[in-house]
This record gives sequence, structure tokens and C-alpha cells, in this order.
Amino acid sequence: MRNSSSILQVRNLLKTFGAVVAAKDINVDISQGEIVGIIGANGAGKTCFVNMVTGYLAPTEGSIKFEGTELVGLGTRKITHAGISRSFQVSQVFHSMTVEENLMIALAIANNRGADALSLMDTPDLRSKLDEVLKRYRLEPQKDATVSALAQGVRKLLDIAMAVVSKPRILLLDEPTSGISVEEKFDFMDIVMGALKEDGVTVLFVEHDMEIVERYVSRVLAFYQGEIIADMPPKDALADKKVQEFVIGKEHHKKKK
Amino acid sequence: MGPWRFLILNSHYFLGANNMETFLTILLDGLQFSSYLFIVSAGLTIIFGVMKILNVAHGSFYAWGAYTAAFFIGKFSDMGLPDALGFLIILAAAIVVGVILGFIIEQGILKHMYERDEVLIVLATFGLFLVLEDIILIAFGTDPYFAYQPMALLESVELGGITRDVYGITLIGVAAIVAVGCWWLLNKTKWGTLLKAVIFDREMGISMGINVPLVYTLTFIGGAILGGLGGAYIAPTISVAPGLGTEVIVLSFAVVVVGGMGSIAGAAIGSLIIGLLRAIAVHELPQVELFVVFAVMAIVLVFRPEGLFAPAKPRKI
Amino acid sequence: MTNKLLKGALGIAAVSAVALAGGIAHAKDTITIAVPSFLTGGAAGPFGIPAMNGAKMVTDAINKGTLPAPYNTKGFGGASASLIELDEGGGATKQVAEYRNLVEKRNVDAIVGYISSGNCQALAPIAEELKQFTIFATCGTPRIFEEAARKYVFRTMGHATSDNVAAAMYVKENFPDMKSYTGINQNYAWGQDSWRDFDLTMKQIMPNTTASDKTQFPKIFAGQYGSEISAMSLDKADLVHSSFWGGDLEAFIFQGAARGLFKKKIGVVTVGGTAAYRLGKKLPDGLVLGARGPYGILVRDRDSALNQWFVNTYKDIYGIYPSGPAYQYGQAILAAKIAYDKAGSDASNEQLADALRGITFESFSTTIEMKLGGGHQAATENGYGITKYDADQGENVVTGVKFYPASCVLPPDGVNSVDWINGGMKGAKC
Amino acid sequence: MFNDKTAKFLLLAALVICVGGAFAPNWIVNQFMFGFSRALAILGLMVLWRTGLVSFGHAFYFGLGAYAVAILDSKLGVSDVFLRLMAGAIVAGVAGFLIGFIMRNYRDIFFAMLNTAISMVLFGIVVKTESLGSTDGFAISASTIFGLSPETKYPLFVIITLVGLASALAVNFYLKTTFGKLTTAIRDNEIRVEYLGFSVAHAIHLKYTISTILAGGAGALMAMSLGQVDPESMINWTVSGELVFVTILSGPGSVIAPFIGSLVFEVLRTYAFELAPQAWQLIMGATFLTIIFFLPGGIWSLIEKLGGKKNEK
Repeated sequence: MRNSSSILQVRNLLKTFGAVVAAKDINVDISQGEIVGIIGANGAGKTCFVNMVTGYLAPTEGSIKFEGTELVGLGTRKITHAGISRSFQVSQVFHSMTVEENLMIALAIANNRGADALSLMDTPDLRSKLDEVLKRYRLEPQKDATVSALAQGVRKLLDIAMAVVSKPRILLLDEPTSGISVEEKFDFMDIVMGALKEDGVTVLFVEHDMEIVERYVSRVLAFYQGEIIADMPPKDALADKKVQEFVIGKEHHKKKK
Repeated sequence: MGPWRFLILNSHYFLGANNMETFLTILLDGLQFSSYLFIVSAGLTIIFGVMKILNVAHGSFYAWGAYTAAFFIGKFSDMGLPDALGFLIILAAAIVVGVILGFIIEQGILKHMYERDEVLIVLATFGLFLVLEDIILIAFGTDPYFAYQPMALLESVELGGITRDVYGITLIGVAAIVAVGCWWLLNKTKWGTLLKAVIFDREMGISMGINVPLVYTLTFIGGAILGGLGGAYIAPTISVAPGLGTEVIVLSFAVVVVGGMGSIAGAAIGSLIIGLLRAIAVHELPQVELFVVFAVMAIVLVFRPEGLFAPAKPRKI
Repeated sequence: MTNKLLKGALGIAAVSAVALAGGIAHAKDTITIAVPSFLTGGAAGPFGIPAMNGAKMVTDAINKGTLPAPYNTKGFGGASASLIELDEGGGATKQVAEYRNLVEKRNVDAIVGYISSGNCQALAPIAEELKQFTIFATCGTPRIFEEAARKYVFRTMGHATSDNVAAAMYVKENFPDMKSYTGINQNYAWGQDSWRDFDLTMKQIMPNTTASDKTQFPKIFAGQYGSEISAMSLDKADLVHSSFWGGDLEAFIFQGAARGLFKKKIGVVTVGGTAAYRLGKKLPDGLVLGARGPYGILVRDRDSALNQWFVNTYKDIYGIYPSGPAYQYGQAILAAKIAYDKAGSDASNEQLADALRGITFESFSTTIEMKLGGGHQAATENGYGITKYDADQGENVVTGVKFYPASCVLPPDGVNSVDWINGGMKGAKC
Repeated sequence: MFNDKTAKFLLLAALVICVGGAFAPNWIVNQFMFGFSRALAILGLMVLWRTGLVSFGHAFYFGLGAYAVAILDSKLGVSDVFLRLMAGAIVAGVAGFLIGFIMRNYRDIFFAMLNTAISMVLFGIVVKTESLGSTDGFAISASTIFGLSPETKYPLFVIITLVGLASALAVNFYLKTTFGKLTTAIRDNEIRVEYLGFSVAHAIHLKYTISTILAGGAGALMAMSLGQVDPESMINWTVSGELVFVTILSGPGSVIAPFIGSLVFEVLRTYAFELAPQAWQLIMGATFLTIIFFLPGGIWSLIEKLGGKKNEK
């Protein structure tokens, strides 16, 4: 019965930690090629949602179907293999290695699994792929720099680039712009979204910054206390009462602190 | 409750042996060995708990304690001083060794490593162990020392048909004192609360304005004193000869691993389990005496890596 | 005219003799002897150091030519020897590596020493492989010459079998109504062989005694025997056999005495000699004490010139009476001298081996017949006594000392000691 | 796999050493045999070390390898050098593979400790079992090569050198594969590796097994070159410490490092023991501390510094 274009179906998702309810009857359909923004105050259940979709957390109840296959119960690895990939709020990269090495490993893992993993990693074919990625994410200048020496923004780019090399169908970005200066944030997102559009990747990203949301997403999921209180285009969402009260209000409030 | 459950679980076996003397002997042997293990391991586990350092050189504290005690007990009795002084010497030796070695090692070497990899620090202490082992040779020579005076002084008693040396029994008392002392220090003093804060989370400790470097130095010295005390108190019952630190260190590793690294209560339970097991082995199945200890250690690590009595650890992921 | 001929003949003889002598005179004037012994660990003080002292003392005397007759010639085949002292500790494997270094890197002429049976057992095949003339001084396991015929390896004292057969015989004579026995021995060749030989001999000569089923074999150099001691105190046996030596023995005696073990049971210590001198009044009275042969306290009063020289010189230099290890290393060095004197200081390893093989010589305290193991293993008398603290002298003495001739406590050549004992010790002449 | 600098150097060095060995005095040949035998184990520990894992119990596999040779020799009279080597490597490798299922879930101190525990269990069994030689261990009869029993140690020395060469080349290749590259990566960030779709557990399991095979081979070769095994110098925890010591001394920089490191260690120990029989441990310990403090990259980092300058020109 699933409508033809929907590739991710989330049904009655529930996650509780003891008494705490982190997610409650979440029902979403994501269609191929959508760019979805996930907003909500801290602790509203955004990252929890991302973690459940990517298999880092097992839901207490409910089902997550990706192109008809049930994801609940699969580990992060299986889900990555299935074609769902993610970036992290705090970039998860190999800090003592260079940008190039980071991407090489990501590429290698994406390209040769199983027994192939025992063949040489550094092949011309992979090199060309590498250069492509470096170009796309404007990382050539830093390619020989050790990650720990890089600026937040570059690390975030690398983090996302590494998530994408496995050519996922769906990509979840957890607060891509957090820790990136106001000046840089748009250039940064242009690079990322530009690259992702080319591959026609379906993107869900958690975001606090409403300007970013307005500018890049086609649809907004607003979380409040583990529930989705709004699922609509950004314009309507930002105008929506509940959203303003429970999400943006909080956001502005938070910004003042 | 571990030890008692352990004993009850095995009581059928003791009664099966159906021999009160055997039971009493095994119990006493086990308790004595446990006590000795506990005194040494307590120091090791405190150091680990607070500083996250698994100190291989702890075996050397033990050896230095034993040597210092034995050396001066011998000297004093040659000078014709009353043998009762031996007990004072034992205490003094432990403190002197702990303070001097502990201070030098912590300030001279470990202090400069706290930012390095945990395992690397273990290796550094292994290097220290090698060095200290030979300094003993140079300082005390190769001749074994005998400090039998305190043991001779207390003579021996008849207990339910078996002869025990009183000194060995006092060992149990000393262990009890150490245990209660540590418990009191940790739970009933301001120091203890600070210590527990640091144990739980170093950063938190710093943010609470605790002088962590000082805590570290004092902890290490404290642990070293206990290590020294273990050696000093056992000295009168053994021939104090080179290399006696080597076996102790792995034994006390086993103890703290079984009990849970960083936990005093754990060390107590670990010592009891291992001490009693070994005593049973020696009496009933001498061949397995050596490896039973490490078998337990391995099994615990496999099924309960954090030990039977691990302290709460903050999860940081 | 025949006279002339005779003179001529004599002349030639004389010339050739001189030439010959000259030839010998041109031989090496220094040799290096490596003397491994325990310089570290619990065995060093009671065993390794006295052993090394004995070796040094005898070597000096030989270099100076001050040994009593018939050994009062200077040097080893005329050459004066310098000793390389090295530590025997660290395990057999380390010793094997060190031995190779001695031979191949440091090019020593002879190797004389070794206390641990473990080391001797490991080194015998290496010595044969490297064709290196080697005299084992103290180590005791019989296996060394029973496992294989040796060409370059010698041992100048009796082995474990004689210690334990003699011990059993002494027990039989002095404690005839003894019912059962147990033992505590180290868990390596020496301890295992000692217990085996004692146990088997007891079964032969005191068939109505029984062995305990819980004999203890703690790790060598363990140093702590609390549990083992209480296990034995519980044992019904009324005799405890131990081949402990060095620091282990002293620790065991202390810990056992404190627990009244030796009040309850007869203690038989086959290597007790060293403790007798070192422990003073801490040594319990009534121990059956051996010294692995006619050495140390057992022979202190033998008034042969050689023995008196040994005892007095040692006491002058080191301030104490020589214990067994000192004698054993001393006589091993003496054996080296004899070999060199016969074969010449430039002799090859083969010549040295030939010179020592099968000979009989007077050592400091006893006569040594190299008649076992194809002339490579010494046979000597072996004896025991009972300890007693002599308050007015302030030292330990042994009473009721009895010696058994070699032919009584050792198998004939070519017979494996276990088979010999099990076979009722055929051919034993006591 | 021969077309990179390391491989070329290894081949050349092996050639030189084999030829040189024919003219070198015996004791030097011995040093090389002991050094290269141990280097095999170090090679494996280096792979773990790069992954951030330090085993304080690899004497277990080293000992298994050595005792495999000893048992084959004393019970079955197997003397062929290759059979002995295979036996040692396989026994240790199988044990390592099985234990690996547990080990792959452990990190840091726990990894180190669990290995110690397991090795001490074996130590306890061997020391207490007379049929396993207890404290004495076994003497190992001279090895034969295809039924021939060589007069000198030279053939064995050549074999050890070639085995070392082969292992070094193999590990060198392995480190260039995707699996092999997942060393520093795993040390840096396991979560990312998992999210990239690769099983950290599998990667570690493989590395662990490799290290145990190498340790077993090392033990076997060591047993053959020494002609003796005993628990104190093959299985006790101090031996594990020694192996780690040499690993740090060598440095993780290159597969060449373990061979240089072990050689330095052998020579250091020989002379330390010769010059200061009572203080040789002190010398070793002090060296160890110095390395940890002032030369975290081990001897190799020194060589790189010196060599680096040349390469720039």
C-alpha cells in the first residue's frame, strides 16, 4: 500500500528510557529526493529519532521500513549497507589521520567489503574517486592536513563527505551547521546540499537554525517531547502556532542565554 | 557477601571431607593468604581507582617493604633491642618505603604521563619494576634476610587440635584494620568524599575545585604504603630474597580484576575468593594450586569484565 | 763401546725429553674458567656465594701452588687460571643462551659449576653439541648421565640417588618403628627425582611403611610454605622428607618450626648442611640432616691434610666454616686441575675429557671415583647425622653421623638408578 | 607487492644478512637467530599496537609455539624444521582464533589483563605438570631440514631470516589492504568505522589472530634456535612484558622496525648481562623508560629522522 515514491516509512515509533519517553507514536513517510528538516528544542527527540533510524538505538516499539525492508533490529552496519548513512553533531572522523586518509578509508570500505577488504586499498580507481570527492567538497587544499589540526567547519565537511561516499539513498545530517560561524554557514550548506542534490540523495537533517531550515528544506518535521507536532512545508511550519510556541520560541529563548 | 556465599556453597565439600581439622586449617590458611593478598591489593586498587594507573611497580613496593623491615628487624635484634620493636619497625618500614618511593615515582615519572595512554603508563611502571628489582639487589645484596623475631615472639597456639603461629593469625587482624580504615577514610571523612568525586569523574573533581594533583600524589603514596605494609608484615614469615615481588604483582592483579578494579570492597572479596580457593587447592589438589587463581581471573574477565564488585563508572560515549 | 751406545741412547733420550719438556713449556700460561653459580635469588646467599667462594679459594691456591700435596704444583698444567663468575639464575633457557655466549663469544677454556639440576639437564646436550669440556659441580639429578652417554660433560659429586638411598637407610636404622612418611620437594627435576628415589627406597627397605598421598611439590623459589606446612601437619605421616635447598630450605625450616611441624614429625632434609651453619639456634634439634655427601658440617673434623687446609683456609678468608657447596665447587676446580695437569694446559676439550674420564682422586673431604656414567659421573660415600644445638659452643652440631660407601648407595655403572632401586638394589655393598 | 621501498629494502637486507651470516662468528649468528625469531612476535604486536591494543599476555602464544615444538620433539620425535614451525604457528593461531572471539570485545587495560590472565593459566598448568616438564621444560633436539641434519647453525639461521622476510613482506602487504588500514582508524574512532559499514570486531579479530600466529611461529623458532624451552622464560608474564618492551623499543613505524628492535634488544641484553650480571634488569628497565619518555616512536623514529634527511635530496 505504500505510495510508490516513499522510500522510508516510520510507523508508531516508541522509545522509552525507563520512565522517560524519548519518542512517541512517530509516523512519517519520506519520499525519494525529499529534503526534510527536523527541528525541535533540545531533548525534543530529534537525535533520538536519527539514532533509531540508523540503528544506533533500538526502538521500544514500532517499525522503520526502508524500501520495504524492516530496519528495526539491524545494526548500524547493516543499515549502512542497506543505503542509509549519517553525519554527526560532533564530527566523528579519524583525528590522527589526514583528510585524504580519512576519505580513502571511507571509500575503500564503501567499495570493497568482505574478502575484497584483503586487497590493496590504494588503487588508481579509488584515487580518481577520491579526487572527485575532494573536489566536490572543496577539500583539496586541506587534503594532506591532519584532521586534529583542522577547523570545525572543515571537519564537518569531511564528516559529511565520509558519510556520502558509500552512495547512500538516504542521508541523515545531525546539526550540520552547529559549531560553524554565521558567516560561513551558508557557503558550507551550499557546498553540502549542492553535492547531495547531484546524487539525488534523500536528506533528513536536524537543525536549530531556522534560516538554514527555511532556505534548504522542502518539508519540516517539528519534534516536541518525543512527538511530531508538525509535518508541513517550512513556510507553514514556521508560521504554525504550536511550532512557534514549543520550538522556535524555545529556540529564541535559548539564543538569548 | 561473596565469601560467605562461597563458603556455604562449598560447605558440603568441606563436610564431605568430614574433618573439622581440615576445614579449620583450610579456613585459616585461606584467610591468612587472603589477608596478605588484601593488604597488597588494596594499595593497588586504590591507585587504580583514583589515578587509573595499573601499577606493575606495586610488586616492588611490596619487595622494598619486606626488605626494609627484615633488614632493620635483624639489625635491631643484633643490637640486643627487644624483639617487640619488630612491630614498630614493620609499620615504620611500610611508611618510609611508601612515602619515599611513592613520592619519587609519582613526582619523578608518573606525573609527566597522566596525559598519555593508559596502557603506556602500565608499561612505564613495568620499566620501573625492572629498575627497582635490581636496585634492591644493589642495596640489600643477594643474601636472603630472616626477620623471624616477631613471629618467634608470639609463639604458636593449639586451635582445635592444630598448631598455628599467632603471628599468622594477627595478619588477619591487620587486614581487617586496613579494610575498616579504608572504608572509614572513604565514607566518613571529607577526604573520602573528595576522593570519591575524583574516582567517579576526574574532570568533575577538577571543576569542583579539588586539587587533583595533590590528591594523586597522596593517593599514590597511600597505595605505596599499603604495598610496603604487605611486604613488611609478611617479611617475618618468609625468607626475604630477591625476586619476591614478581609473583605478588600478578596475584594482586588477579585479586583486583576479580573484585573489580578500583574498589576496596572488591579487593576484599577478590582476596577472599582467591585466598580460599588457593588454600583448598593446596590441600586437596596441589597440582592446580598455581593456575586456579588465574583461571578465576580469566573467567571473571570473560563474564564480568568490570569485576564482581565494580564501582559505578560514568559512561562517556 | 756398548757403553758409548748406551750413553748415546741416554743422550738422545735426554735431548728428546728436554725437547718434549720444552714443548710443554711453550703451552698456554693462562686459561679462563667460567664458574656459573647463583649470584642472585634466594639460592645465592646459602648456596651460590659459598660455592663461588670455594671455587675462588681453590683456584687461587692452585695458581699459587699452595694446595697440600699431592696438588702442590703451580697452576692448571702450569697455566694460571682466571675465573669468569656469572649468575646461574633466570631459568634454563637463559642459561643455554649464556652458555653459548661463554663458548662461542667469550671463548672460555673450561666451564666448572652449576647448582641447579634444571640448568645441568638443559646444558648437558648443549655442551655435547659445542664439544665443550664442562664439569658440573653440584647439581644432582641422575638423569644427566642416565638419559644419554656424555663425552665432554662430567660431574664430580654423587647424584640424588645416593642422597636419598642413604637417607632412607639412615631412617631405617634410627627410626625403625616409623609408620608412614610424606614429603615436600620443589617441582623440578631435582625435587621430583629426590622424592622418587627416597620413596622407592623406602618401599624396598621398609616395606611396611606407607607414603602419604598428598605430597607437596611447590614451585622452586616460592619462599612461602604456610599452606603446604599445614597440609602436612594434618597428614598422619610421622616423617617429612625434603630435598629443599638454599633459601627455600631456610624459609621452610622457619615456617615449619613456628608451626611445630618438626616437633610432631621427623624432618629429613637431604641438603640441610648449609642451614646448619647459617640458622644457628633457629635450626630445630632432631632433624635428620644430610649435605649431599661428605661435605660441610658432616666432615668438619676429618683431619686429612687436604680437609684441614680447606676448612682452615676458608674460615680464615670468609670467617665461617665451609658448607657443602664450597666443598663441591672446590673439588670441581680441583678436578679441572687434575685434568689439565694430565693433558697439558693447551689440551683440547677431547684431551681434557680423556684425562678426567674414569679416574679416582683424593678430594678435600673424600675419595672421588669417576666410575659411573662411563667414567663421567662421580661416586662418593654419603652420610647423615642428627642436628643438635650446642649451647656452650653456640653452634649446631650433628650427632650420630653415619656414612655409607658409594657402592652401597649408588647403582653400578650402566644401571639406571630407578631400576636399581626397584630391583632391590642388587650388588649394593654396605 | 615487491614494488615499494620497504619491500625492496627487506629483500636486499635479507640477502646481505644471509651472505654475511656465512662469515660471521657463531655468537653473532646466534644473536640474529634469537633476535629475528622474537621479531616475528613483535611484528604481530606492532599490528595490535597500531590499533591501540597492547597485549600483556602474548607469551601465551609464544609459549604455545615453543612447547608445540618441545612436545612434538619429546613425544613424537619430530625434528623437521618446517613441521616444527608450522606446528607452532598453527597451534597458536588456532588458539588465538578461538580466544579472539572473546578478545575482540575488549579494549585497553581489560584487553591487556585478560591476555595476562590466560597466559598465566597456561603458566600455572605447565609449571605444575611433570609430563609437561614442569619448571625444567624440555631440551629440544637439533632441527633437521628435509631429513638432513646440518653440521652448523647456519642453515637454521638462513631459514629464520627467510621466514622473517616472508612474514615482514606479508604484514607489509596486509597493512596496505583495507583491513590493514583499519588500525589507526579503529584506534581513533570505532563508531565511525561501524557507521562506514565495517565491523570493528572482525577487524580486531583478524589482527589478533595474525598476531597469535606470528607469536606462535616466533616461539617455535626461538625454541629451535635455543634448543631449550622452560615456562619461566617462555610463558611467564615477564616474558609478555619483554615482548611489549621490544615492541615499544622498535616503534610502530615500519615492518622493518621489529627486526632492528629485537636485534638491539638481544645485543643490549647480552652486554648488560655480561657487564653487570646483577644489574642487567636495571639497564633494561631504564632503557625502556627512556624510550617511553623521549622516543615514543621507538628506534624506528630515529632511523626515519636520519634517513628522512637523505630522502629529501
